[in-house]
Amino acid sequence: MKQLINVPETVVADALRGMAAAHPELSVDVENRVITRADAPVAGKVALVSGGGSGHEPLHGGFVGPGMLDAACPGEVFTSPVPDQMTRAAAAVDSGAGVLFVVKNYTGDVLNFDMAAELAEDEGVQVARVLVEDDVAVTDSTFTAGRRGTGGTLFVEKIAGAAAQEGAPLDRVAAIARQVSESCRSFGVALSPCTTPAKGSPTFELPAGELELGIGIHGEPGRERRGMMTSGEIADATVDALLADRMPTAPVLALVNGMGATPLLELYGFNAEVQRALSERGVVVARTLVGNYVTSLDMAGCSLTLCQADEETLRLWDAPVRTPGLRWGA
Amino acid sequence: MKQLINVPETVVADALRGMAAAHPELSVDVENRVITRADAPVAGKVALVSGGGSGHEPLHGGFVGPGMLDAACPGEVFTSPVPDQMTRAAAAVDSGAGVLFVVKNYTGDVLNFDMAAELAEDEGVQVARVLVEDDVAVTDSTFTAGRRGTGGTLFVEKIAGAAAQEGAPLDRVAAIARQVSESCRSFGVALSPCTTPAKGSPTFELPAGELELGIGIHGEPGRERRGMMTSGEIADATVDALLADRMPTAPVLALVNGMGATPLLELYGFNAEVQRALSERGVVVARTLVGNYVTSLDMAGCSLTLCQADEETLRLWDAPVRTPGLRWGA
Amino acid sequence: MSDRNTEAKWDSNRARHWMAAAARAMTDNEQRLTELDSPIGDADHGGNMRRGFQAVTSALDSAQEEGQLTGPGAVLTLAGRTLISKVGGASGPLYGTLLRRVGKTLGDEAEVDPSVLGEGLRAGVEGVVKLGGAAVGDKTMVDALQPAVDALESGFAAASQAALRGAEGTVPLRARKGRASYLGERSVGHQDPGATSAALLLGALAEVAGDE
Amino acid sequence: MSDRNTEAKWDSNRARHWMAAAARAMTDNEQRLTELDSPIGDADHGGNMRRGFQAVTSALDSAQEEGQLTGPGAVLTLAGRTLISKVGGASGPLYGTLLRRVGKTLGDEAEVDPSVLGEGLRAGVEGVVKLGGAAVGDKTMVDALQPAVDALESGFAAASQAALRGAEGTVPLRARKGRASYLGERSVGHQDPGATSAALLLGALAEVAGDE
Ligand SMILES: Nc1ncnc2c1ncn2[C@@H]1O[C@H](COP(=O)(O)OP(=O)(O)O)[C@@H](O)[C@H]1O
Ligand SMILES: Nc1ncnc2c1ncn2[C@@H]1O[C@H](COP(=O)(O)OP(=O)(O)O)[C@@H](O)[C@H]1O
Ligand SMILES: [Mg+2]
Ligand SMILES: [Mg+2]
Ligand SMILES: [Mg+2]
Ligand SMILES: [Mg+2]
Repeated sequence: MKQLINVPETVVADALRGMAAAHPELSVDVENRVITRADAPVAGKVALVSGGGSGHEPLHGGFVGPGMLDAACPGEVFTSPVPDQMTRAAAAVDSGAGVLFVVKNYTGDVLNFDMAAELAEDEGVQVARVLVEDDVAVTDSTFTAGRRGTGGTLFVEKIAGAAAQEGAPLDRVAAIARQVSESCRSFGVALSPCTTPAKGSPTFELPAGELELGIGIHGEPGRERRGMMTSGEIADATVDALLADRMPTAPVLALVNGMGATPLLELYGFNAEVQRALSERGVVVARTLVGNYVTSLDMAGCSLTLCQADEETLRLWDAPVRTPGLRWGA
Repeated sequence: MKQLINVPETVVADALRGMAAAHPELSVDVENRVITRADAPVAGKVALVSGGGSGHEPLHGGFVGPGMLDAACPGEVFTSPVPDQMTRAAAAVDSGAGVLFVVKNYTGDVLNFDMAAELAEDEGVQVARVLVEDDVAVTDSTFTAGRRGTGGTLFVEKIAGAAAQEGAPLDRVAAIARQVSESCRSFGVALSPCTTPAKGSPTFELPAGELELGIGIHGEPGRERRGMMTSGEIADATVDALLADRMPTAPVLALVNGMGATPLLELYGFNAEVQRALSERGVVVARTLVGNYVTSLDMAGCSLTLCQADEETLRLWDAPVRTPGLRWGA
Repeated sequence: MSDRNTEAKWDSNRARHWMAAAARAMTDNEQRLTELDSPIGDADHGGNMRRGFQAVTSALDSAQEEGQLTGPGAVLTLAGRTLISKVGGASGPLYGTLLRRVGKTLGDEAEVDPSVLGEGLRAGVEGVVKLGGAAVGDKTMVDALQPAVDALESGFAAASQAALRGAEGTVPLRARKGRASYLGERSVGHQDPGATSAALLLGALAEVAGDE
Repeated sequence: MSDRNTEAKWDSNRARHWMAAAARAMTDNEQRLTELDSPIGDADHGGNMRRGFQAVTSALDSAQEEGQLTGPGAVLTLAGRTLISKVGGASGPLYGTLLRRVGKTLGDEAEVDPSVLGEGLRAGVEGVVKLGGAAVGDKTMVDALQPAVDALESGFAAASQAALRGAEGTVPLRARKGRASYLGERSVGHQDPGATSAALLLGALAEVAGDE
């Protein structure tokens, strides 16, 4: 795979320079790798800080803005950021109302955010943490690092972000974030692997006529390889995997997510099959978001996240959001 | 390349069903392949109708909504739609104030829209047409079908859409659309070819270590093949190609567009180099949009569109827009 | 292919057979047409032709059941209208115009002489040239259609042969119309897909003209 | 590798040589570590280690110039802090904690006996186990680190050998920690990248311990 880059070493810094140029409403510290709302800290508001390895754009930097994150910390490609970034971000966006760290459940992310939380608290910032662990492809959690955090992150950041925007205090924002996190389930499928700039070749081999079920978002292979399936068959397998783990009741939010290289045309077609599969199984979807939101570089494929909502979280989901990657409402 | 589809024959219909499920604010006629604003016709407002082959999503269906298009007509993949779709769309959205057809300059699109314009006028709809022909890679226009319409389409649809939303009459909306169209220049680069569902294999061969300069958005090869270049070198070549054709003066709008499979991380990095290349050549950019907007299925690569604006078009560009693919303002 | 029946009249059945033979030819050659449309186009010509002519045969079947096909003119006018409303792309309006013009020329007669059909074809190709603006040598379907109508004096088989030669003759040409023109010099060395499908259409005509 | 100098004291220079040798080993093996991290991880371990230890050597160079490296404890504490603040991922905090604990154990002394360094390593590995929660057999760096400190009684070369054997011993294991654990049974048959880099770190130690 060829890449639109200069050299692998500068990929993240180059992207941050490009983001800064495109988004005057953000403040991008290229040197220290912190993206914040230009108007941060927002007086009286609880601040949301997230971050993780790069390569999942628009997550997380593209979700910084009113109604969602106050800051994001991008690491190297697929490598969690370092504690210095997170403490710097927390200090920059804390208005005194405290900071919520939104952490995807990977060993590296957890360790680095935990260290950062300790350091930030030493500096007098009140910190709460929510762990996103929504990927049902990781079974036997006791024999693994636990479920990965994937598409559910978007729901946690959006809904908790809306609560913070409305002025909820830190413990309330954290409680909502945890409730949303517990209510999300995801499952992903790869039609092709991705290529990291540093490696320059695909992270695993996937021959023509085969796909991987249960992949993560870091180019890691999935749990099972199968012969090529139709969009309808993939939707059935995905929905079955999710509902076997948790049968949601109305209202349900759905994210039909592209892994990066799957055309929107195909993704919408997949959504049609997802909706059919869900309605055949009695699941009524209240809101559906279709697009490339939690990606894995140039991987072709898709994931489905279902989030069991309630009237309150549905309202927070619908609340205005104004970020480069997600935008609606006034 | 593997595809997330059922069978090639139903790709467009499947995508329309998926769009309908995700976007209650749109009214999607799957059978007749017309996407309209659910609230159309909007009393007193000039209506904008566009369309073209599928495979360029979010263009055009994703640009239907307040402040942009009133209707879109998706053809088969890379095949312009048929006159019936356009006349049906025009009838559905015309409030009596007339309809502007936004047509990308391809033989098929021009012929079909022209036939539709005749038919619609027979039915009493007042129709104006704007042709988008912004691709500077097509030289010697007298010996070709003329410049292709590519990224500039987004500027025409957005800016003319804003004028219509403000209540401008048909001749004024058409005049603005033509002015914007004449002010746009685009140039595209492919790092990999795309695969149409019907063919199932890449539309042209592009070996490792080579790229194509001056490609269109239909998987057609470009004008020149070169050895692989860095993101900075591609930005220089692209900017040179555009400025050689027209040196814009402030204010300038820029679209740094992904062809579909290029990760946003790379696209932002490319934007950094584009901004550098432009500023080295004395071009000051007023607004930059980075993302996958005018795509070519799963092609990896990018295009740059520059649009010479003035105070009025800049204001219309900034005006609110609320569509699945482009959204800002109140 | 013999021209033994070239003197026989053309009625609505025979016109329908032409369209059915064309649909078979486009279906059988779908992949080839798409392959030709890949290096110098956008890889959709085979699908466009197959889809279009299949729509034509089902439209004709319905119209036949409803007794609307009173003559060859009605058949070809409906075929043209169907192509226009079902195909899209450059080829839909162009082939649609071609057949509609043929149909219009044939008028309401229940049957016509082959020479009238020939006249219709000349009018049809004129329509294509007027609509698309392509001349012979621009590497388009006109490079098959024009020689075909020029050879009509010698019968439909001769016209079909001329179309085939015309299609093959597009290989060394540099395109000046349609999508292939974007490639400039790089369009040289490839056969034009539209000229190829035009030869199939004329081949189907010769087949029906000669075999019945 | 001979242990002829294992009795020699460890001062700040010798500790810096260890870090420099580690940086060389990580740089030389960057591609290999990334390759190992591809089938059962996310293909970044080589870059993480190279980047991290290069940052360590430049941090040490600056601190040396400013006269801050008063003993081996200061060197290793700074090395650990640098890894934590420059690497990220799972390996950054884990290796950072390892070296910081070693440094803390060595304290402010200008030089220490090899046995104190050994003590430090034991504390460091304890820190890794506490932070990451992995036990021997979970297919992580602990599978190289734990046997290494268990073999320390027999010297640094023996520890390095044990680390190497431990890394190779991860091949048949099924991962229970880190990214590879997501693969379940499919993680079997691959050598753990972190165990491999741990063996490199111990190898660098043995090299410096034996050669000076
Ligand atoms: N202006 C024109 N006049 C005549 N024929 C044309 C013209 N433009 C294109 N064609 C024909 O149309 C063919 C392409 O048809 P098709 O692939 O179905 O449509 P599109 O080019 O829109 O994808 C070309 O091979 C050429 O023969
Ligand atoms: N919980 C843990 N305890 C000890 N070592 C671990 C743990 N999790 C991961 N590792 C080690 O870290 C290595 C991966 O490091 P690296 O690739 O740099 O980070 P990441 O997994 O975040 O991409 C693994 O090969 C393993 O040896
Ligand atoms: Mg990693
Ligand atoms: Mg086409
Ligand atoms: Mg074509
Ligand atoms: Mg890794």
